[in-house]
Amino acid sequence: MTGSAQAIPQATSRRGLDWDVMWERYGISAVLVVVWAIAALTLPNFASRDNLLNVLRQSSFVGVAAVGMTVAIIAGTFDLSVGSTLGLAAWVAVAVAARWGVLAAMLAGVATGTVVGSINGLLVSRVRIPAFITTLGMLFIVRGFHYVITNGDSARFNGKSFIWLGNGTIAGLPVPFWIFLLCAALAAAVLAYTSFGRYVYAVGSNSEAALVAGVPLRRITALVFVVIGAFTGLAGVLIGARLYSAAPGLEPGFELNVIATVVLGGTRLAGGRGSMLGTVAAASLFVTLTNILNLAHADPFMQKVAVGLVLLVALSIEGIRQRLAERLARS
Amino acid sequence: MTFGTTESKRLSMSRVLRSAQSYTVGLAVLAVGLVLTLLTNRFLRIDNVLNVLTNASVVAIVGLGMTLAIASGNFDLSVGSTAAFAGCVSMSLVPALGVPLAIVAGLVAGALVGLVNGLIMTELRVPAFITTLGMMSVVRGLALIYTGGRDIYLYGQTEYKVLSGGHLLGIPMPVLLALALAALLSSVLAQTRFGRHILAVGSNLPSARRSGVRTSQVLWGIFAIVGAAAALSGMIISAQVLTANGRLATGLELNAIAVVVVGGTALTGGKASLSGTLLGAVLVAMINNGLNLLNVPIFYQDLTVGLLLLVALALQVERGWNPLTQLRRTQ
Amino acid sequence: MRSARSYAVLSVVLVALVLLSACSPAAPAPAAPAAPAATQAPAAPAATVAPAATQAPAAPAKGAGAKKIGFSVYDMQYGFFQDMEKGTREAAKAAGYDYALVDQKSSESTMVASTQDLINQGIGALIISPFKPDAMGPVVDAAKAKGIPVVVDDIGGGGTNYDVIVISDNQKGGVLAADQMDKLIKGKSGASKNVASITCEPSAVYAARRNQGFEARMKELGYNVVATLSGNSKQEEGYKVMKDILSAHPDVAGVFSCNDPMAVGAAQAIADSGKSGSKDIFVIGFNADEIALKAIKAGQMVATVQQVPYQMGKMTVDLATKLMNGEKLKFDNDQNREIYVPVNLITADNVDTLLK
Amino acid sequence: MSAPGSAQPLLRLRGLSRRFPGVQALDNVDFDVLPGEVHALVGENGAGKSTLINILAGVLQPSHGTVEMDGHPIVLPTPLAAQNAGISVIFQEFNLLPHLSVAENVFLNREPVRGLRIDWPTLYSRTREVLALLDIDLDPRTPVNNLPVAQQQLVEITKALSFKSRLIVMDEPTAALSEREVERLLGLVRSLANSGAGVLYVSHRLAEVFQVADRISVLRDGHHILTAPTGELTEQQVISAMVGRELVHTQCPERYPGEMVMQVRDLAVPGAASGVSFDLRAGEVLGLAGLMGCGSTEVMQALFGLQPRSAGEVTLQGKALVIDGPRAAIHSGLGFVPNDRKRNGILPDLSVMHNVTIGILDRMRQAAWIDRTQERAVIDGYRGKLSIRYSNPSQRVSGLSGGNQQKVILARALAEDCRVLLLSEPTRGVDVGAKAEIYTMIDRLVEAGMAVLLQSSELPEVLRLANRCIVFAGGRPQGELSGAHLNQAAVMELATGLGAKEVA
Repeated sequence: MTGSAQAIPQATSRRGLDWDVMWERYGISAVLVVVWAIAALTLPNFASRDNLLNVLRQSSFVGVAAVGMTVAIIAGTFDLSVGSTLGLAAWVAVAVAARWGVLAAMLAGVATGTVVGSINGLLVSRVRIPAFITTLGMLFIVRGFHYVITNGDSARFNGKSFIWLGNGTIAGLPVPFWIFLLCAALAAAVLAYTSFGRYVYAVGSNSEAALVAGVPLRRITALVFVVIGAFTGLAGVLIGARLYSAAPGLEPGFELNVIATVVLGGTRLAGGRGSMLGTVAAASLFVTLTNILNLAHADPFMQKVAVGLVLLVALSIEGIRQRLAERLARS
Repeated sequence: MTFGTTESKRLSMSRVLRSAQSYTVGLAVLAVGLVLTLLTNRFLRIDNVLNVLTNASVVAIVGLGMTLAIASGNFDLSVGSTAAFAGCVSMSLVPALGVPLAIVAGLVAGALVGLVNGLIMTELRVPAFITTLGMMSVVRGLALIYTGGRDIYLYGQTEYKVLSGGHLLGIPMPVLLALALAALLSSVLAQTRFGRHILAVGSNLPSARRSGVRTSQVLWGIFAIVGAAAALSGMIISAQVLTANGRLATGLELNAIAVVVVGGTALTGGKASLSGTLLGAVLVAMINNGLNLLNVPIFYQDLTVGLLLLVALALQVERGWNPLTQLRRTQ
Repeated sequence: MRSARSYAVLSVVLVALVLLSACSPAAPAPAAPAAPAATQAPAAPAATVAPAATQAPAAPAKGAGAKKIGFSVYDMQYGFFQDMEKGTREAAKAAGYDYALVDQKSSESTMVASTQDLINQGIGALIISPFKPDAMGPVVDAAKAKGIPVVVDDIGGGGTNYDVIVISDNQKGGVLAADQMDKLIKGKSGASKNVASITCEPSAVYAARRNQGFEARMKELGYNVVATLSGNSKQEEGYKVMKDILSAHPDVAGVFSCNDPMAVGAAQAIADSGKSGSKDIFVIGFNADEIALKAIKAGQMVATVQQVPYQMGKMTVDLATKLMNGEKLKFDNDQNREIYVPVNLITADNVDTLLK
Repeated sequence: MSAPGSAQPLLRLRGLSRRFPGVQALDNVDFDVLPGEVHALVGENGAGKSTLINILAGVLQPSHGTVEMDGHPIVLPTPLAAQNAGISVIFQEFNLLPHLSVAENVFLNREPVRGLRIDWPTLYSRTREVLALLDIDLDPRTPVNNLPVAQQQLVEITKALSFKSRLIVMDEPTAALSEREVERLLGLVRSLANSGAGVLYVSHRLAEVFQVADRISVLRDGHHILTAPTGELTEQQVISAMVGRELVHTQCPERYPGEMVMQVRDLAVPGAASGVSFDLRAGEVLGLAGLMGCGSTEVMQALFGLQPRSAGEVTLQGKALVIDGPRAAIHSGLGFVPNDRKRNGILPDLSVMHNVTIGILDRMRQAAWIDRTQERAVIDGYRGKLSIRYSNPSQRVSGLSGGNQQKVILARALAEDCRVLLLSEPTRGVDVGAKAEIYTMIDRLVEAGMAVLLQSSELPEVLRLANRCIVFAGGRPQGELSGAHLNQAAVMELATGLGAKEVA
């Protein structure tokens, strides 16, 4: 898939490391800050508290799923089924919340995601179907299943504490955003300081070597899908709470947004490298973009173009930098 | 070890056309066909068979292009948007240029989008997945902007119908086009340097480059073809409904990839089974048609297509325990 | 040479950008010359629409400085909502309001987020045509919290705390279509009692009422609905589904489609199978989109159930004005604060009143 | 041996320099290659050889300096340009396209065409001609991925020859070849030179270099150290020029086998080897020798659980081993250094430290977390023991030289404090300096009582390290040699003599 990206001569990829690392880790965060600064100066309503809260809140839903996806992509794989999983988990959460309250709802939603994730994991690690196909298949299956059980009807519940989960604030920041930050921090710690995290990087960097080095490859592969399933489930709960409701077909194209977010955050699609900070920044950046375009009354159709261009430009920067480095080396 | 002449046929067109996989897909087609015939006497009627083949062709045409992309170790997620864009361009130009030129214009538009994909990948070194993901949204936006979000239609302009309504010996035009494209591409793959170099690139990009293969140009070529193919189906679709608009052909990309994979072209690159892609498209079209004939709600189509994907790939996975070889498949 | 190529790329990107700026809503879409008919908005309101609410001239907002009207639209990709937006915008401008638009892009979470963007801009009134009424809760609550009146334009209220909803009666529209189809089939000798019904995407539960209305009525009238299939609201899928219906039930006498794009697609499928959507198999759509009106004119389908998005847009602005001025509204259904927009049937006979 | 023609040089490098961000890979190098000459280029990894090769191949551009052919300066912006200039390069890492046929690989990008279509008959016949030149019998239509490694190497060489190039650059051409194939190759190189072409022969294997080269040039740290006729140099001189210091030792030190550690009985690896039995004692090195594809590699992998086993049992210190994967193997006390560092050795994106500790993380945990001080202690320990050179332990391992990477992998195996060390081609692609260091390291380990199973296709390596040796051919052990009987001649006899029968 990334075949075309490997146009990088060994030499440069070995040497210009510092720049790589800096850009990988802090590039997008820097961009985000700049964008915010400019927006605050040029757009009257941008800096308003309500608006910023809305941006942060909105970034949390893709964000929480993106935390899981970051782990998956670092491990050199990814999950296309998150969109369908999100919808199902949200629906389950809303339905459960209506009967057994918020905690049960959260557990149920996460459990739903975990189940889907486990199925993905087993299919990939045991039946050994390529992740791309497994999760593409599950995208269709879970969505179909969701329609079959609901007939397309949405579940609704607007109990106080439940909608607080999606719409409330703690210490001035939206609840979902707190949860998003919590997830990101947790995942970052796990990636950096646990053997699971270390194995994830190893598998993504060179799965064959990882296997030879004694990494429990199959288990890690399976676990990665469970992890992303769980985070997606949580994202589902939050979005269900945000909307007071959930229906099949929630969030069309969610999977691609999540992947785009992670990659924009500097995680390498080929695996082995990536940072959670970047994912957090990227999630906020995408939402900020739509928000700015809304505040600037941009043509809705143009928004599609803008979002695509941002992704392309951001991902081009590394390539352009390499070319410059090579040209410098030459002359 | 000895190298018998059994190898000798491996490189003729038959190697590209009759990969072992396409036999299994062929069997699946027969099996599903049999089942549907037993379930409804309407299935095997000639008009319905032609109807199925027509539906299959629309996806197959994109799928054939996608097969090249996947054989070269890449993907194109932008085909749906490209199809819409080309459909709009070509239809909007009919009054000005007349049908034949308008169709050419559509093809050119598609090829250009593909070319841009290729350029971004080789010049800015953005992975194909990201490039086409970004372009997916950019081109969709452009199509909507180009049409102002409205429908372009040509009632009474029946010439354009040729693309969808035309017949030759009772065979609908889309089917003819799909077959022609398949024949063309397989001889290109088997017989021309460009074709062999596509497989070379998919087989081992750095080696191909070091051996002096103009890998960039090859990629541009591939993606231009994919774009043109997408344009062709886009125009067929708009010919079917004599209408073009920016909403056309959403989700086409995943369906196209699905039929390629069901057809047995490996995601690892280096191999292509165009006949498999054709059969894969027929298989999927048969299932959807069958469910409609039986008046089954649409969301069961999702379920079956998903399951089909998983089963097809599970069958491809060769058994026997060997960690090192299993790796290359799953990762 | 390589560098030359990278410049080529950059220039391509630049061209794209230029094209964009050229295409900002103000400028006419480039398609205009090529497809003249396509870019006109259906003009002229149907004579039949005139609920009390619309009569009062829109009084400009009181107080200094023009207030802002915010409109959150379902999806600008559809002609129907483009017309609704046009009506809303023109009315708002006419009444001297500032006007802000956000697009929900057929996604409930985008609906909530971008409508929130709208509210945060400090609007005087919110007009929303919700993609998912059920998910409108947070929006309405947020507006209420700021004391902003909420006018829902069509689709549904989702049991939320809005001030008023202007809605065309989907159920009734379906029934209307059924009666018309019954009449046509009766008038045709040797026509079967089999009819088919094409639905929107399964998640569009409010639009589904159109098909429910149609199917229920047809059954009353003694017909059998032999196929109920979804075309996902898409033209091309309407075409495919119709092809399959024709294979399964060659004798089908009529088809009702949940929206006009699918109806037109179905009509084309019928035409491709050598039949006529106005003589052999009666195709009736919903919305009175321009493509459908043209199709009726061209004899490709028999009728469509007219909604008047442009008018509804105007109405919502007037209602918003009243609410901002604290006037009392007169509802057709007080309990659900509903104002009905009558739906009515457009056939070859009266299609010209809508086509200039 | 034909004396180098005194004609004007075929290739001349003038003040060739190449800078990468942060490193001077080549610094003002100049030497020349005469027509009809085999010119050996030696130097440790990182000396700049591969940079120089890449420049000649048109893959990299020099920062300064010129490349001259026949006295005319030329620029090589692309691999194609290099080919057209009459330079062809055989890279060390394979350059073949597995899914394409031998013929297509040989004539890749130069396929004869009739109109648009490839002219297959001509393609095949031309390929046959070149193959005949080297008397290699291969069906040009065979897909390369159906060929064993050695054969693939031959295809590489065939490809280079097919250019009828006037300068042929060979980077470690014998790395994957068996002794017999090496002999044939060297003969071939010689005949190439005799036919008037210039050969730039880059290799670590000094024996070969001295056997085939007319002149030798040495690079160190990007500098050109010396160029002299082979006759005027000794191996020691060359080595010291390469590493800048003296080295010694070429034969195996005395080993003192201790108690029985590992027993293997009737091990069989489907499609690779069968009937493998041996005992391994503490403090000894048992060599598994044989030509490429003799099955010894697979035996190693099977012992470590990387290959399915169809029969046989393995006991370690009396306990029967059930090895269903590397993890199990490690836990039961086996350490493994795989034969292909790039493919299944290093984890390029991980730091040096993480590469070493990856196998023992479960042992260094406090609750869920990795104990990083302990981790740091481990890496610091091995840095000293194995003299691994790196600037800091959190540096990416991909930045290290091949030799140091190999040491890192060795450290990984040792960190799992194994009882038995399985070494598969432990010094492939490693420069002489590091090679010597690794050998002494192994000696120390063995003295300390480690049991080592060594599989290598480099006979000198086996002779240097192993006190006993089982020779494989055609997937079967042909016999065991030790003491005075363990010598080049004896091994080759077993490996080839019987081997020939097996294959036929």
